[in-house]
Amino acid sequence: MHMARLTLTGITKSYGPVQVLHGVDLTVAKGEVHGLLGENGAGKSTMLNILSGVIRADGGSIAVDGAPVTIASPQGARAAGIAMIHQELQQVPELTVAQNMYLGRPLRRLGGLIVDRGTQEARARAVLAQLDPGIDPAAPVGRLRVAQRQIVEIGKALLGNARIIAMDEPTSSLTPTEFERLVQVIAALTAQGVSVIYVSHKMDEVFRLCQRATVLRDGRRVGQVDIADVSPPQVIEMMVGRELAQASHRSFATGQVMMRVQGLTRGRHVQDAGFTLHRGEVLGVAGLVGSGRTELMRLIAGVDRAEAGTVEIAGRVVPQGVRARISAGLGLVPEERKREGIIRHRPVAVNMALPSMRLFSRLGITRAAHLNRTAETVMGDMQLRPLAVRRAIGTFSGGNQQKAIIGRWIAARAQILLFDEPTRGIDVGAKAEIYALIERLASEGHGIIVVSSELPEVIRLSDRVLVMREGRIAATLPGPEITEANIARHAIPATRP
Amino acid sequence: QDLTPLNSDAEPDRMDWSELEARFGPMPETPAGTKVGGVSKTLTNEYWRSLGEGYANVAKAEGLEFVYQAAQSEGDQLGQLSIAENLITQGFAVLLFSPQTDANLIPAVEKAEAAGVPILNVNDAVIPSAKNYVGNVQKGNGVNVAQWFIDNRPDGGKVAVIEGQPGVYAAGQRTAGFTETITAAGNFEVVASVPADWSRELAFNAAATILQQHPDLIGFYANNDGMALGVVEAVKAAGKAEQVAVFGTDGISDAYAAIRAGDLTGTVDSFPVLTGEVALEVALRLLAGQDLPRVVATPQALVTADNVETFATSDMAALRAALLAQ
Amino acid sequence: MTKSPFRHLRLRDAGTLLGLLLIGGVFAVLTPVFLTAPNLLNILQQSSINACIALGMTLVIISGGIDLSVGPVAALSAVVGAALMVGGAPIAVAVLAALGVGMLCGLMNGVLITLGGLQPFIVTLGGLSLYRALALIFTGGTPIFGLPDGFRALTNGTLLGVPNPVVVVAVLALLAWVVLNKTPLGEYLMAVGGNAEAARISGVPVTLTKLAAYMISGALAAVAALILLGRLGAAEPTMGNLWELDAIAAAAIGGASLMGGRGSIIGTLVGCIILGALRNGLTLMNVQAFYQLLATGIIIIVAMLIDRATAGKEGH
Amino acid sequence: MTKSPFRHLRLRDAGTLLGLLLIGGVFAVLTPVFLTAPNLLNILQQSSINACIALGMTLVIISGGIDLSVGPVAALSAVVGAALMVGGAPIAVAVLAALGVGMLCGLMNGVLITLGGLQPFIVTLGGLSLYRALALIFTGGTPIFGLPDGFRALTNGTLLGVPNPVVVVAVLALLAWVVLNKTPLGEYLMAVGGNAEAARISGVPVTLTKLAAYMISGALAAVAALILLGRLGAAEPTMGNLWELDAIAAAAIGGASLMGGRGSIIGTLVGCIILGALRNGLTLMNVQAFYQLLATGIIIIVAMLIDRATAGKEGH
Ligand SMILES: Nc1ncnc2c1ncn2[C@@H]1O[C@H](COP(=O)(O)OP(=O)(O)OP(=O)(O)O)[C@@H](O)[C@H]1O
Ligand SMILES: Nc1ncnc2c1ncn2[C@@H]1O[C@H](COP(=O)(O)OP(=O)(O)OP(=O)(O)O)[C@@H](O)[C@H]1O
Ligand SMILES: [Mg+2]
Ligand SMILES: [Mg+2]
Repeated sequence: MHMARLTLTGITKSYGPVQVLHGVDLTVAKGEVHGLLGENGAGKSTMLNILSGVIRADGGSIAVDGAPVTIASPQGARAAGIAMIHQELQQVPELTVAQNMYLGRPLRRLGGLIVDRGTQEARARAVLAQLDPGIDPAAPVGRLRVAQRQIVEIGKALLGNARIIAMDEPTSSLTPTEFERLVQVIAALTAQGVSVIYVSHKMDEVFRLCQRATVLRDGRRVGQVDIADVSPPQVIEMMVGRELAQASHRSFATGQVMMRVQGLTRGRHVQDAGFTLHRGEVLGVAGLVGSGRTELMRLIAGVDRAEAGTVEIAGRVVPQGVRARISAGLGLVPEERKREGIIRHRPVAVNMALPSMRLFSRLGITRAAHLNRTAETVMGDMQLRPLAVRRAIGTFSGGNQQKAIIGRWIAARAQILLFDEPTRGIDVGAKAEIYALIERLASEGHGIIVVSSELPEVIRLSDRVLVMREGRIAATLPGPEITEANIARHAIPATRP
Repeated sequence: QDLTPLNSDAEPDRMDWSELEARFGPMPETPAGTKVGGVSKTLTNEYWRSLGEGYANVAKAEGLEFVYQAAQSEGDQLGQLSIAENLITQGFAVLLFSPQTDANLIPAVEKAEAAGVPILNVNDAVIPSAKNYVGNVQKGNGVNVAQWFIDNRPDGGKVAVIEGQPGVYAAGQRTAGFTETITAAGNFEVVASVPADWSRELAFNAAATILQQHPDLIGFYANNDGMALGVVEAVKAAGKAEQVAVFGTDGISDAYAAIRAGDLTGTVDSFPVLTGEVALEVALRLLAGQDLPRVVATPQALVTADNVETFATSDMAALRAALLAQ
Repeated sequence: MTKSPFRHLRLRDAGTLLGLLLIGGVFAVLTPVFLTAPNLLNILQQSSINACIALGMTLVIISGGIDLSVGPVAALSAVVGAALMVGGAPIAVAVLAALGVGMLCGLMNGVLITLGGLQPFIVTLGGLSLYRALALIFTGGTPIFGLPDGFRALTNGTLLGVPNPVVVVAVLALLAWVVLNKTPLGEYLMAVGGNAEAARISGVPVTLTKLAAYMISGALAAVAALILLGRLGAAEPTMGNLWELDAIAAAAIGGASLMGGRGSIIGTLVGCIILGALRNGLTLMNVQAFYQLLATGIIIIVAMLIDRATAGKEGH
Repeated sequence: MTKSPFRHLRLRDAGTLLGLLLIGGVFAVLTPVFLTAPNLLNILQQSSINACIALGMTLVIISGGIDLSVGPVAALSAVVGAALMVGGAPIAVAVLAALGVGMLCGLMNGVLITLGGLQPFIVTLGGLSLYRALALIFTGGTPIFGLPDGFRALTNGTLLGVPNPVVVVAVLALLAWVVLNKTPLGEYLMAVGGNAEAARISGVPVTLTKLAAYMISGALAAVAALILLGRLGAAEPTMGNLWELDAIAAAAIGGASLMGGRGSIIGTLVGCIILGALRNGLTLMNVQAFYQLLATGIIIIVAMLIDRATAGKEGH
């Protein structure tokens, strides 16, 4: 290898008394895709945020192409040729796709006074065409679906001719097809000498894309590996410090109907959806982005109002509305954790207890001790790290936030759990824990629906799979028929619009 | 002990300020260094600053220690109550209150009574339980202006009223005095009577709108001078300065200037500096044990171009003489 | 077991308290009367009405809203209650009616905000005119005098030397503290203000929670009105002018975030006392009205800066 | 190429316009003078001051803030400008000084909000007292009279029959529209108000953007002050009382979200005209004071409900 494109040396960072990075080194070569791996909370995002000027390191140095640089702001990072795709979507919903892509550095005309929207949109369209030609650069970004918004974020990083692009879980809501397009884009970039730092919890992606990887654990560098020389289990062992057992699908499904959904409809998004869910069953829901899976979950959970159709639980039609559905034993783990899931400033325990405050209060008074004890039990079970249930949830890593939201429904003793992309942004260790948890819940007689864009996950977990296409349930695949090919065949529309 | 609730405009136990000396003799001696205090509505309005000036004149002449405080803004009722209460504990011999509303200083009055500090209600809002009141007849302001129209515009015509803040005692009384008197004359019609909340800008806007609708209007009566000056500008902007007579109330210095300039037809001056002097004199007489009537009415006069120079004097002695000669 | 949520509360409130101590210290040095027991009681008594309003305001602000209509709601409750008493109704009936009027106004605000989907600022701005107009129309603009002595005795009495209004507000503050920190409703208020969408998906009764906040605010406005009614012995339709600004200032000084989700009862109380002490101290020093206004503006900003500097240590 | 952002804008503004047409229609039926050309010009002229303030307020609100201090800032600018003119300074100098004062006040608000990290509501609430106090102290509380005729002619003239203030505000509105919709600053304002964190991470100069918003608001307050100065011929230190509420109401009626990120110049202008038409119509009908207050409250809420009903169709 030639001179390193990027060298970070001895990076340290503390939040108050908590040190989250302990002198981490990272070296990325020119034209390399370099993986940055670690469990939730290992410090990956913190490293990249320091690199991209969003936060300041307490110590350490950064060099680009051998020359030391000081990165004090996002503009500084950009000037040093560094672009970043953030883990959480960082967009202004009211502005257009192109405006968001050029946010903070608009193209100008008329002596710099006026934003050159025409050119911005043309260039944005050109970049997006490689990833998803269906995105209209003039549409407000708030109108796009999560996956499209993530593609917009990727497009934004590609705009500025950066020498180094840091990608923090860029594919957390992308489908395999979109991932393939991203692979091609990255290949073209590296061919031009651009270096990519790639953060992902998906091992197959890392092994597909990266040449080398740096592994972090608890804010310390555990080591650097050449991907060609290692196997996924070895890397995982480095990340978690122990070996993870691989498990295969186990079924606990019974013949007893728990929930019957009939004719559920809302506009074009979901049309005439009907199915049954059995006690102990895990029902997967697959489909392309925008096929209406999220909307179906929201209709069942009562978050959105259905125009037609019924949800029947234990033989009784449950009226619309979240509260009615929750009382009937339903619980939704939503897709957008930050926007729909957490109350940032409140402790984990309270976030967990929200739907079940009745269980945690007596005579109108909250039983704080009981609540905290339950939270510690439930969250301890789910390996919340750190196990500090009275700390504000906003200070936890994304994976740990997700655990708290799942814990919410366990504490509420929901009988039917709807998981919408339950492992998005969650590390391998936690993922295995969540799979085990889903199986445990099924074995205890819960009914479970899992929406996921990761086919291996759907296949690994499901007893049956619904495939959605353009708002309709296109197929119901029983156990033996659950294969990637079958799912893809039903998911893709005959003629794409 | 049980007093009937005070109505300053109608109280039978009253006298005019001009008779003070004749009926009760010259000012009694007050021990030098006696502490007296005034709590007034606001200092953002010249009227209340002038009242304080009147207090200060007497305080200085008599060698008293004098404190004058006001709320931070007009309408700050609780703020004024706090100020009044805070002063009571400070060892004042007498306090002069000009309350924001009829009721907002009642607790302070009661506290003062308990502490043995006599209270004098000076002008504007009327504390029903006040033992003594000094001030002008609010209704009289409006009556004076209406009388001018009846005398000077014998053919009658359309007139309009620009009111102060809805619900304020002085605004209601002034409007009622004007409207009742002029309507009784028969040939006048009050075509509009709308609030402008003591604001010059809102008065301007209201007057412009009214002139639009009633191009043949012959006069405006505004509940205070600030609003009247706004009306004047609207009348000038509409090119109707000749046709429309504009009257204010209070007699602030800007109103005098506008009368001299021929912009404002007139104002009802209630001579705040003189009122202040009379008020503190009354307070000191009460301190000395004189048994004055419950209400002492202070002077008030319609000021127009005809008599503006007579009243535009800062020499209080001359002013007293002029008023007494009326 | 870590105690961080508690430490969090204490640190924020400590910042506000520090502000109070600073202001108190300055006045104590400048005017000897300031620190005497009667004057301190005086400050508490004068702050009690604002505190009563500010308690409700704090809950509303925590729920992500704002209530600009508290003053006129107080006026409307006062005139209705007073009219009943003067008309011969038993005191208890009149008090309940006043509270009912306050809660009804709060309900109306809440319904427009939740079911109507309007912004709280603009709904209660409309209410500011609407309720004031109703109070004026109800009374024809004139105050209602002649309240029964039995009623006035309630607010003018003392308990162990402490004026009853202070006692009442202290009890209400304790209740508000319990509601906010120890009941499901408190959690719901913070959840709704912190992230309404997440709260809704978690099954929090968002509409009811907001309605409760505005109704509590309305009821507390009525309580403030009753306290003042007793003290004044008269109900004025113009009562409550500018109360909303004082209450919001107190809540903000006490650490409430106008974005919702955060606020503290203790902080708000301290905020009220800061404002009361300020007014008291400036009067004692015989500061002229314009300079009092100046000092008020400066102190509000400085208090916020102190609070902010303390809060900064928490890493917010 | 779809035009969705435009359609979006138009639909919102259409809702506000519908509200205006409804109110206008009612008044046109009730009083014949309402729809005459001079009266309509009159409404525009009377709305121009509020419109001027509301333009700045809209930008501040879009940036996620609020400016309660506009009235006192206007007063301070007015008295400084007037004092200079009366003292013999050239008109241009006085006008620039007034604008400078407005921008300085805005800068101070902005600095406390950005660098001080304080909440806009509370900073400008402090400013509300502070700047008012300065204006009162500067003048001793007395209005300043005797402005040169040359200056007054500027605001009292007409251009092609349209009063100059209306022309000035129309030009300013056009500028504000261009700034908001066509310039980087406009994008930054939307970004900062829509998602401050995303804006910061993307390198939007968040601090400068907010400073700009508050300084523009201050400058426009000064312009409004100058217009009023010319019309009334006097600079009052009490000028601008409650202007902030009118301006916020206009912006909100026009579709601005007090949570930031959304607002429309056209909507705000229509909102101002709604409020102006309301006041004008009620005066023409000689509605009694208390009922004017009642009508104002009801109309604000009804206008918002109409707006909301129209906006609802967009699926927001
Ligand atoms: N603002 C903050 N205040 C306190 N602690 C923080 C803050 N931000 C991050 N942390 C902590 O820093 C540690 C590292 O977080 P970081 O987001 O870098 O993890 P990560 O490796 O990106 O995890 P994930 O895979 O879940 O995204 C975590 O323990 C997290 O709780
Ligand atoms: N807020 C919204 N406004 C307009 N259309 C929406 C909105 N939310 C969803 N849709 C539309 O509803 C349809 C179904 O979207 P949904 O999010 O349910 O799909 P999904 O399969 O879950 O995809 P994703 O992986 O993006 O979550 C899509 O066509 C989408 O464009
Ligand atoms: Mg991360
Ligand atoms: Mg989805």
